[in-house]
Amino acid sequence: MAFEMGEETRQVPGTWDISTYRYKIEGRGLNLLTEAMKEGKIRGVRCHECGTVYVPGPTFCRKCFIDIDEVVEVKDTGEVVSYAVEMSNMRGEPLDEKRITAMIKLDGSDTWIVGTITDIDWEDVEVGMKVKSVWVDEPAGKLNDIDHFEPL
Amino acid sequence: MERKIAIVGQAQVNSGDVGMPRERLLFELVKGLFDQLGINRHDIDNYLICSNDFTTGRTISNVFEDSPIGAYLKDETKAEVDGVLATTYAMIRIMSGLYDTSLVVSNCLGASECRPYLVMDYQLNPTYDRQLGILNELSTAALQARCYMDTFGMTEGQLDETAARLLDNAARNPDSLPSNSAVTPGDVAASEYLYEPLRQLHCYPFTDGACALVLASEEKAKELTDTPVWIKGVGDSVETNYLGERDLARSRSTKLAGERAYGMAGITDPAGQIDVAEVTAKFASQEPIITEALGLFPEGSGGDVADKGLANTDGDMPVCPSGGALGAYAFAASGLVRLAECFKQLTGTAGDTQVEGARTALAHGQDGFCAQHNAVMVLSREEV
Amino acid sequence: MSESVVTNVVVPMNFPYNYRVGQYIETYIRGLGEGKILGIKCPSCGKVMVPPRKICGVCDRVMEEWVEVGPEGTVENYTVGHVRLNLGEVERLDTPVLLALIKLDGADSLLAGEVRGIEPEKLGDGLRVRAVFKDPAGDSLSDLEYFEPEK
Amino acid sequence: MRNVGIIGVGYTPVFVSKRKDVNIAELISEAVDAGFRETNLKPEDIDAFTFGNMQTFEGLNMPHLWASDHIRALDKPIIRISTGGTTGMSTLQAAYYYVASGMYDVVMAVTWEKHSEGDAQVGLSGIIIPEVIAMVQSGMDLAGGRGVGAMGGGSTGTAAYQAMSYLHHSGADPEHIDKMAAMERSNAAKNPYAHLRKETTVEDIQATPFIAWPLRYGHTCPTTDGATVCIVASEEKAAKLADQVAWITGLGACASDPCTGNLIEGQITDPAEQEPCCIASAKALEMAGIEDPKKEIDMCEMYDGFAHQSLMWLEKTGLCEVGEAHKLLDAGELEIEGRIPTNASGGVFSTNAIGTSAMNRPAECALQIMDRVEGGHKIPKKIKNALAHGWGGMFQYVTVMILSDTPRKLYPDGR
Repeated sequence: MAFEMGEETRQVPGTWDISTYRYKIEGRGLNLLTEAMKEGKIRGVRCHECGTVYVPGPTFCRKCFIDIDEVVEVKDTGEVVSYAVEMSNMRGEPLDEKRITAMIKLDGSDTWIVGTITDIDWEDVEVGMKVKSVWVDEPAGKLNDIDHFEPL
Repeated sequence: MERKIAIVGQAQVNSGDVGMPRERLLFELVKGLFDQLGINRHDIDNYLICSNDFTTGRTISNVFEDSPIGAYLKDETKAEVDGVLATTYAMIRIMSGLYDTSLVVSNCLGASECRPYLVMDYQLNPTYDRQLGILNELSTAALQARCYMDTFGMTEGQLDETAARLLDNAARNPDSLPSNSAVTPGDVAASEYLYEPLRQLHCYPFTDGACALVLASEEKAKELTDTPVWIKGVGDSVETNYLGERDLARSRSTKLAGERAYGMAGITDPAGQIDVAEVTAKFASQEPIITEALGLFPEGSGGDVADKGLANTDGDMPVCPSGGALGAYAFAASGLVRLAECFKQLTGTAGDTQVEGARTALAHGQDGFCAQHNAVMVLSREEV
Repeated sequence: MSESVVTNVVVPMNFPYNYRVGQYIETYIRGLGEGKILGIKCPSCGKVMVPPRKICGVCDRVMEEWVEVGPEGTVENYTVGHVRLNLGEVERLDTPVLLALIKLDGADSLLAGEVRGIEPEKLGDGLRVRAVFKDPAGDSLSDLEYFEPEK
Repeated sequence: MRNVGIIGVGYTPVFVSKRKDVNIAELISEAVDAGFRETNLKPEDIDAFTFGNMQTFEGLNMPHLWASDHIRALDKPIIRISTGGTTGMSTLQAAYYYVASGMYDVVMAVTWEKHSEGDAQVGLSGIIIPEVIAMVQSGMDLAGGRGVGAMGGGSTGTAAYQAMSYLHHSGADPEHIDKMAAMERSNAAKNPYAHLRKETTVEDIQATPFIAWPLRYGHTCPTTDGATVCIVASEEKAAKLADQVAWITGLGACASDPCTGNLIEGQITDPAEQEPCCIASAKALEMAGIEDPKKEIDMCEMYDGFAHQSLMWLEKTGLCEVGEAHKLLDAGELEIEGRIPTNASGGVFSTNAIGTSAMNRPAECALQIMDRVEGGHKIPKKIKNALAHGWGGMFQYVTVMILSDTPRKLYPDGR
């Protein structure tokens, strides 16, 4: 092309300092979930109008646009909605061990969560596959109380 | 205008700390407005979010705002500008004939979540002004104040009177921040200097605020309410970004924005035809500059207006009976609040801030340093 | 009514940016290093603007003619700052800082600058000032360090 | 309501990874100048401006205020639109409404991005960092990524999930993604305004490593510096200002919930489901009076940050049946000479200055309709109707526009 770029000019710095924000995040659904996980259970919120079950549970139903607060327990088994196999890190270097992570729709819920799947060769994972949660020995009310998922 | 558009409802929250996440705040605000109008989210066919990534502290700030305002699987877009201009865009979308109803929502947690002065720093030209660090929200406002006061002989005492009037108005407005009702010009004068001539009480307070309006076409508006407020004229205009090339004592862009809006609305004598004005003066010193550019007062009359109480709620030309931006100021939401306050005035629901017999109102919003970009909307109870 | 639970989150991060200044500010900064303040002249309205930029938006013209302005000029607007903003937070100053908009001799626009070496109450419109350059020059915008009253 | 058409497109002279010679305002002014040159208009002919970009990518709040002199917007109305990846088309849609409403006659839509001044990855992560931190406070294991505490998806994030879900539901093979990537890169090689301009084979793509199965490095888009403007006008004005107008005959936009997985609140949406795309496209097609998009749409420009996406969008916009897009690809129908040329320009996949990305889609359609394409990616057949698509947010926004060579027939009620 005829266009020639002009002479390079200097750079001057700038910043967007997000440490200056005091973010307020809705914690209700997460608290409900982590409290349940202490008991080895998974709980979300059900919309009493359309029946949609959200895990973690929001304070309102985005379909019906109403307040919702009916706490429901869902199963710790589920179905793979989709998955990916991580093969390199953020810098593009290959990972020593490939990691399978998946979007999993827990039985009884209408939403999906993300989890790792082990005990299966990555080439054998399939969308629609049934999986079950494998919990840590002593759940402490943390999101990683479910250590991973395995084929059912 | 080919299609008549009205504002049919408003809801607003202004607080020193709203104490809930943004998503919940928006849900309660919009749900409340829908309930008030007896509609649900499917009755709105066009959603417009007016928010800013730097006040929200995240990229694509509307990502988490759609569901809370009812826009799940709906036509939604975002204008990152002042609320008066965003509402203009919502109006234009209905005017196109493709929609009948529009919801405009804005929020900014300027008291509890972000730092408003820092948010303004991110607006500075990064290759020059931001590197030098001399100009900021307060120093530019002070230079503008000084320019007006020197040019037209307004005294600091008269500036204090202007601020005191606004703060006193705000104290009567339950939608404003709770403030000291006994604010006198003396109290203002006793507050500390920031950049001279501006003192603390001349400046907008940090506010958590959110506001929502529902707009509708003529047919829909009449279905939804007995008291639609018609949009008669709109206008906006931007001027140069280079502060050293602007006449800070006057607002060229406000004047042009006003002329556009007046032309549409058939206003030939603003001071005579407009019953109440809600302008966005982030600093008390901006009020005379903006109202004069809008032709509500003669040029340079800021001192006189303050002395004679001409802008009082019961004065010749009531300005900001709500308390304006000195009563509460939450960036983009603030422009919507100005419109909401006009809506209250024209529907006779402004309570202790009511201007008797108000039929025509003007709302003004601004963006940028020293109000570089201004938007004006003329509203009326009269359909024709 | 559903109850909200507020989780407060602070994110200890800042995002870095590097802005290319473009040919106009580049030339301006190089000029400062030589003790010169360079303005740019619009071929249409003839106005000389500092800081310089590519386009005169009023005339729709690309500006190419460089003009040396100052270093003396006249204060046209000013403020005495009793605070400074540090990441958006107001910090009170023990010694006020004096800011002015200065019309440099030969320029049509006003340049914002700090004024030193004068009592705050003596700062006023019409005051003649002169640019003071950093010595040695540091190859940045702050090579024009401040203004002081003309002697 | 009035008919509205694109009468001119202006690009920066090049789209490249780093424009080291100009600052942001100067970069934008180049596209504005090109827009004026293309249309022989002057600033006084423009009634209003719309303006868009992704502000956190450059750390600039309300950059239209800084740029107002450089884009010749002084004393004019201007509105800033920002909707993530869809920003470009949202900005053009705003210009459309401004004219369709009767408010203004000629409007310039300005979009840009100068990625080299910031870090797109950082900017994008800025969407959900507070939520991630809240998750970490609740025991999410960022480093190990265990159990429900996994962020998932690798460094391509949800795109890998989307690709996998798409492959499963469409019956396409991962090799189809390679093939699509090679085709689009090769199209870009013919387009002088594309960023990555290299004739590329399927083998070239397959030589790049996987980031997260099924996505490879060769499936991802670049980051680009560039700016684009589109000038739109009312029917009356357009007829006087351009020989051939690209009429905007249909438009749609739709939002869904953000695909953030287990962050804070459960998400309904499967990232490959893209219901907003179906809704927005159906609306735009109906408005344009198109009954059989498979036959009546002559070309399309899809927003494809990742190479699998154009195939998915073809199915979601209704330009082919579910499971059919990869067969069209195999049959050569998506190529420049094919039945439904898809991203003849090379797409976002080859040129990605984000603010412009969703505007370059309708802009490319307009150039084809107006017969003003520079370069070898000119589609040989006559284009009567084209579909342009934009995508953004957290996988949740879709905009669609139909462009045609003749103005739209208004509905009987005047709409």
